[in-house]
Amino acid sequence: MSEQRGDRRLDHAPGGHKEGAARLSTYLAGLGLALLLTVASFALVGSGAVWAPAIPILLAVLAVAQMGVHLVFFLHITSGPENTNNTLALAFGVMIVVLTVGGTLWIMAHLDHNMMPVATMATP
Amino acid sequence: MSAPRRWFVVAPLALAGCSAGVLDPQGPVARAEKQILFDSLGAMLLIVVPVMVATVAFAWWFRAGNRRARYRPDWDYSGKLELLIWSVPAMIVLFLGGTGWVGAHLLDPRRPIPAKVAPIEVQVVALDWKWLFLYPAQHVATVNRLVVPAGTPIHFRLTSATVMNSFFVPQLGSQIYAMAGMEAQLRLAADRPGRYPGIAAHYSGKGFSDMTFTVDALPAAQFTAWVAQARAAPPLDEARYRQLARRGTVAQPMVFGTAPSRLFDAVVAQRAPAAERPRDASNQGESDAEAGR
Amino acid sequence: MTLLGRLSWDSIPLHEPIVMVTAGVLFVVLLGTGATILFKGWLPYLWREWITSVDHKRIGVMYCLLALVMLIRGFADALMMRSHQAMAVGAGEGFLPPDHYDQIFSAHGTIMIFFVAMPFMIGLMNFAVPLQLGVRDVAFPTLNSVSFWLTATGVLLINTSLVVGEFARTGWLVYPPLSERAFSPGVGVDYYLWALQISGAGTLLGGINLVTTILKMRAPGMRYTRMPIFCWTALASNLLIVAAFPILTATLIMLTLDRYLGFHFFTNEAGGNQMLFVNLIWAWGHPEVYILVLPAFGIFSEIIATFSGKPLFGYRSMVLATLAICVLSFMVWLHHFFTMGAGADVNGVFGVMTMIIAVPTGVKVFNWLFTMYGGRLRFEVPMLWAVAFIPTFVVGGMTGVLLAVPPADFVLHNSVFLVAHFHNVIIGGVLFAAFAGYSYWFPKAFGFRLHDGWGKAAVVLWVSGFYLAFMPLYALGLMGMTRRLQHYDNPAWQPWLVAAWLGALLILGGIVSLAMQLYVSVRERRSLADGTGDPWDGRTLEWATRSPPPPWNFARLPQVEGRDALALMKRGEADETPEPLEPIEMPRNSAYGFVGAFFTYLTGFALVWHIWWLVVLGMLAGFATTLWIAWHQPGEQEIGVDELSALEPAA
Amino acid sequence: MSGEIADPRHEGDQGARSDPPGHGEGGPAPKQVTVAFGFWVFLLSDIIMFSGLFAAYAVLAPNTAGGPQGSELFELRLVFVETLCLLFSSFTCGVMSIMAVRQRAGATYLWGALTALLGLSFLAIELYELTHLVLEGAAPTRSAFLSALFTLVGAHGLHVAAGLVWLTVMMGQVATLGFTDAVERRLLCFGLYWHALDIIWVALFTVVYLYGVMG
Ligand code: HEO
Ligand code: HEM
Ligand SMILES: [Cu+2]
Repeated sequence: MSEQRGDRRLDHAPGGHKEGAARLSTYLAGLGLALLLTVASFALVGSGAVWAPAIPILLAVLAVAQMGVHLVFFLHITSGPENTNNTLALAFGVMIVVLTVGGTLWIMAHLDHNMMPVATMATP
Repeated sequence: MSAPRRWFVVAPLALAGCSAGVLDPQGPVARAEKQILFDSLGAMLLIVVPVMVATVAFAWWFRAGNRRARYRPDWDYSGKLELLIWSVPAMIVLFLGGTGWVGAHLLDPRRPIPAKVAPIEVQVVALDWKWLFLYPAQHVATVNRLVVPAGTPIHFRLTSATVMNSFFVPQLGSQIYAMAGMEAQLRLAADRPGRYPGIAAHYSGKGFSDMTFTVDALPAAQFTAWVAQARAAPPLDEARYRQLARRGTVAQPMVFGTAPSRLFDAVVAQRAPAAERPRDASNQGESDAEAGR
Repeated sequence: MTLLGRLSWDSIPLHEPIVMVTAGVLFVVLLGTGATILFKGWLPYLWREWITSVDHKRIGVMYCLLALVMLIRGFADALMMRSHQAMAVGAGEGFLPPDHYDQIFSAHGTIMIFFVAMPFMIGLMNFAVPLQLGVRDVAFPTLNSVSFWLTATGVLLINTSLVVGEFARTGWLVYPPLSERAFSPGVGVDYYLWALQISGAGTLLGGINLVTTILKMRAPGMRYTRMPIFCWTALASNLLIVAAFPILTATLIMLTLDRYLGFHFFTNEAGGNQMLFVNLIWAWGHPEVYILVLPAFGIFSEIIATFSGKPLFGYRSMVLATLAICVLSFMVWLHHFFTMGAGADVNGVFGVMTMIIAVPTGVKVFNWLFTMYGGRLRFEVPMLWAVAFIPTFVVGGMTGVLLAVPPADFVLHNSVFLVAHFHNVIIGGVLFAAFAGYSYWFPKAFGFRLHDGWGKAAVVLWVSGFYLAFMPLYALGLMGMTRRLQHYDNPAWQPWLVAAWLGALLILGGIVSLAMQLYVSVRERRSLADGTGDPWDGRTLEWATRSPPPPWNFARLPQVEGRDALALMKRGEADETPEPLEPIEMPRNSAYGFVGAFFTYLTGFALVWHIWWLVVLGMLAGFATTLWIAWHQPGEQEIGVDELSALEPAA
Repeated sequence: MSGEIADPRHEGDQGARSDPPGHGEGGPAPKQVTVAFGFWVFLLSDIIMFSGLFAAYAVLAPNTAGGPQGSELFELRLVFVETLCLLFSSFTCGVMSIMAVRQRAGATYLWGALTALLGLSFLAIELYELTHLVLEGAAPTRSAFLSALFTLVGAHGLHVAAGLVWLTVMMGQVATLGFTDAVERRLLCFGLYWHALDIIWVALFTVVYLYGVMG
């Protein structure tokens, strides 16, 4: 039966609790940070605190930060060796998301631009 | 409806073999594209042919029965060879990539063709299953027959009043999609007078195979004469347009003496009169409104 | 009639003789098979050993069988198209009206990609990967069965469309707005959508399963750098499945919403954007072709190394090339719509990215060549497929790169040159690999080899038939012939199309040879039997166990000491102090996959025909089955040491 | 992180091999790890599915076809409450997981119920918002923008609803089967799922609502 099992010190399930990560304090810290970031995001919109054109950028930064908080504090994704596979899988997923969303936006922006009726554009 | 038996049948089959295609370019765009095609092919053959020869040679020489071949059961790495097999394809790709990049820019469908004469503008509307050509300066319109002056760049503006399609005259070069609510641009030119087949290159449903047209490139003087003659034809009014927009093919090319000047823009803006479409026939799977041909 | 939604007697195409004859034959065959099974009392055996099996080997075999059957269906379509086009010139109308012809090429493309190439590759991966990894099964055996039966459900649904209703007439990638309700009001596109969603879900789950298996379930000592190259390509392929199929799911959901609820994602009206569909479908579609070809590369790598009697040349660059292709395949999808007008910069970037894929692919080709170099080549049937593959695939790859040069694509796009390109890579690459893998692993799966003569006949006929059927299309493409033409007027094309038709007939011979090979081999299984478990002098772990392998594959998990683990053991370089046997746990059979798929089929069918009460019922039943399983999962069964040593002669 | 809570059920199966296990070196990983990892991969694929919907939304958002725009429709106050519901439910779900690992059934039910309640509130608000839109004439059939909006928000909402069903089933499983290995694994997966939904929501409220109101 033993070959069905390995050493959990070296291989870690995502979100797994076995290593004492399951401490209330972790979740509390995560909750606090996430709350902070959420409130900041909502407060930012419509406030004059930041130069308006930079708000979307700041919002994106806050969102990414909050996703990171969730990953680390709720899903217990770390950079430790026991987490390599989980982190690599995540990196792969993020790469695909970035490529498809980024690629789509880039392509569609050009298509839309080029297909705009000539009447509204100054083309020779 | 019987399909139009186009000029092919009548015209002498002199060009048969490799006729009327990409291999027989009749304009600057098509010529450049054919050249690029063969350059690329040549560059790749430089490596592809040796690969094929090597496959056969290795397979033959190292067959188990050949006692003269040296068996090297442990040879599975060579740094020099590794370098070679990464770098040689990379160099070819560098050449092809460069060509592709430059070509994509110089032969961009939107890019004006340098010429001494001013381009003429033709507006193209893809319908089910026919092509409507509008000449905004000449005010005439045609269906399934595109008449242009030879040696003059043509500036196409293309859209569709129905599904997606692709406008393509193989001997003149680049095709481009025609899509509803959008306006594509394409610039081509015919070097000399002649008759070139044009096709719908993107499948669009039942009548797609018959959605062909001819391009007549005429000497400039004859083109003017043709326009004058075409003016005498009946106008493209709303009723006729509605009829054209209906699904179905047309047997013969058509000419219209006048056309509404903003028709193309109306089609792009999706404000043109539309033909009725088949509605969801609730009790059967098959429900095209009419017979295709 | 509302009780049956859109379904009525008119839905059955009684007026179409070709369809009805086909359906009749199909029905008789099915009935005959069913009757034989019942009459001979095979049903309990089938139920126990196959239908409810969660054994990766059995499931792999069923995938391959499914693919072979659907290959016949897909090829029948192809032959009809080839015969039709050979005569549909000028006044000759051929024998298929546009309505029917358009369904045929759509069905052919869909079936060949989703229900032939995919299940074949998945089946071979399912069969061989756990064996090569030296483990007992995949990570989630029950889920594996679910995956298979979902795929089978898709197959059943798409074949239902043959007799009840119609199939899509929109091409295999259902571009809107043609596929929107306004232009395709029938049920054809709906069959397409649900068949693909259901089988796609199966594929995705299978992909997750194999990724997990390869990353988490390897024999002791099987480091990444020791994994057989087929496992690497399987990993890359399944990563692509996991990454690409969700995009397909999302895209099809959007089209479904357009069609069913009047949304406006891709319609001509209300701001819909058809270009978005094209963009998204290719964001899945391009990776899809590498999902198919990567395992093919892996199969050839194993075969060429085995029959050359050498380790694979350049293992590390092979792995690197595989991973490079895996990542690059997500950066090139625009090359399928250069002519939509995204502009020079976008076209240029995606053109160059596409060509870059030729570099790692070329590296692979050279590595195969140098594996052969200095080898002692045995030309068994799998090796013949491999040797035919290299030059064929290289030609197809070359024309692919040609299409990746934007100005060249401007004149070749949508022509039959493109059709020739992808058949060249798919048949010459994927299908040849499928056949090669099939003849390579068949003795492992069943304990006897496939007949040699018929196998060689299949190679010769397929290869020559392929060249005759598809080389003319390159010429025709350059002559300006578009794809999907139901008829044409240029008489100069006809000779080429007749040649292509003859090629298709040769391929028919190849298919018949494959069928004969199977028949003859089963009949002569005694003389073809292989008692060693290692008929080819293999190098990887699947050959270390007997044939057919026991359900647990290995009585004790092999201890892996290096790459080509079995070759090392044969040399005596691995230390072979057998550890004592230990009891093992094996998953029990489960009917969940089959029963769940049955309800899924009902739901899918009901969705196609708008039979809403059945939709609800089917979904509830499926949910109830899942609940039942959640409480009654059979768990594992332990096989004790005594039993094991009794069953394992060699242990 | 050193092992603090050694799980009693798994004791004794370490060190059976002399090789250091992990990453396949020492043979197949334990079931809990494979299940959670497999589920993790599934979640990533689900996120990629959402990325397709997000991309579509981003492309179609300007295509209002003369209909209402986001800035005219969105009610940030409601969205903020929704967000809080989901965020707190993530927290309660985490606590539930802790209780489950400690095999404390009562506490598991309690925190599970809280999670469900918060999830339900989220759904209720969302449903209210969407019906409100439809009644205002901003139905998904009105424009491509609204189609994409309803699909994206709806897909997330459906995921939440499915999660609630799953959670209910899991409570039933704890009650009837107790904390078996299988139940524990499923609870672990549920936790992953629930947290992942929250991550998607972060992207969603930012891209759809916050960007939306800014016009
Ligand atoms: C298994 C399937 C498969 C595979 C492996 C490929 C491989 C490739 N494909 Fe193809 N394709 C496939 C299946 C399809 N392709 C298509 C369409 C298609 C198009 C769009 C054309 C158009 O619509 O106008 C392009 C540009 C390519 C390019 C390529 C390239 C560059 C490769 C490369 O991966 C090939 C790399 C291999 C090479 C190059 C040979 C070996 C290399 C050597 C020997 C090294 C030296 C060579 C060089 C430096 C050139 N493909 C379509 C059309 C779908 C449709 O529209 O319906 C399908 C189905
Ligand atoms: C076995 C021999 C085969 C023959 C003779 C054959 C023949 C054909 C023909 C005649 C067409 C239509 C071409 C056109 O549009 O004019 C076609 C299309 C297609 N084939 Fe094949 N084919 C074969 C095998 C395969 C295989 C194995 C696959 C994939 C795994 C495949 C995938 C496709 C696809 C995707 C299309 C495009 C369908 C469309 O236009 O929507 N084919 N094939
Ligand atoms: Cu591609």
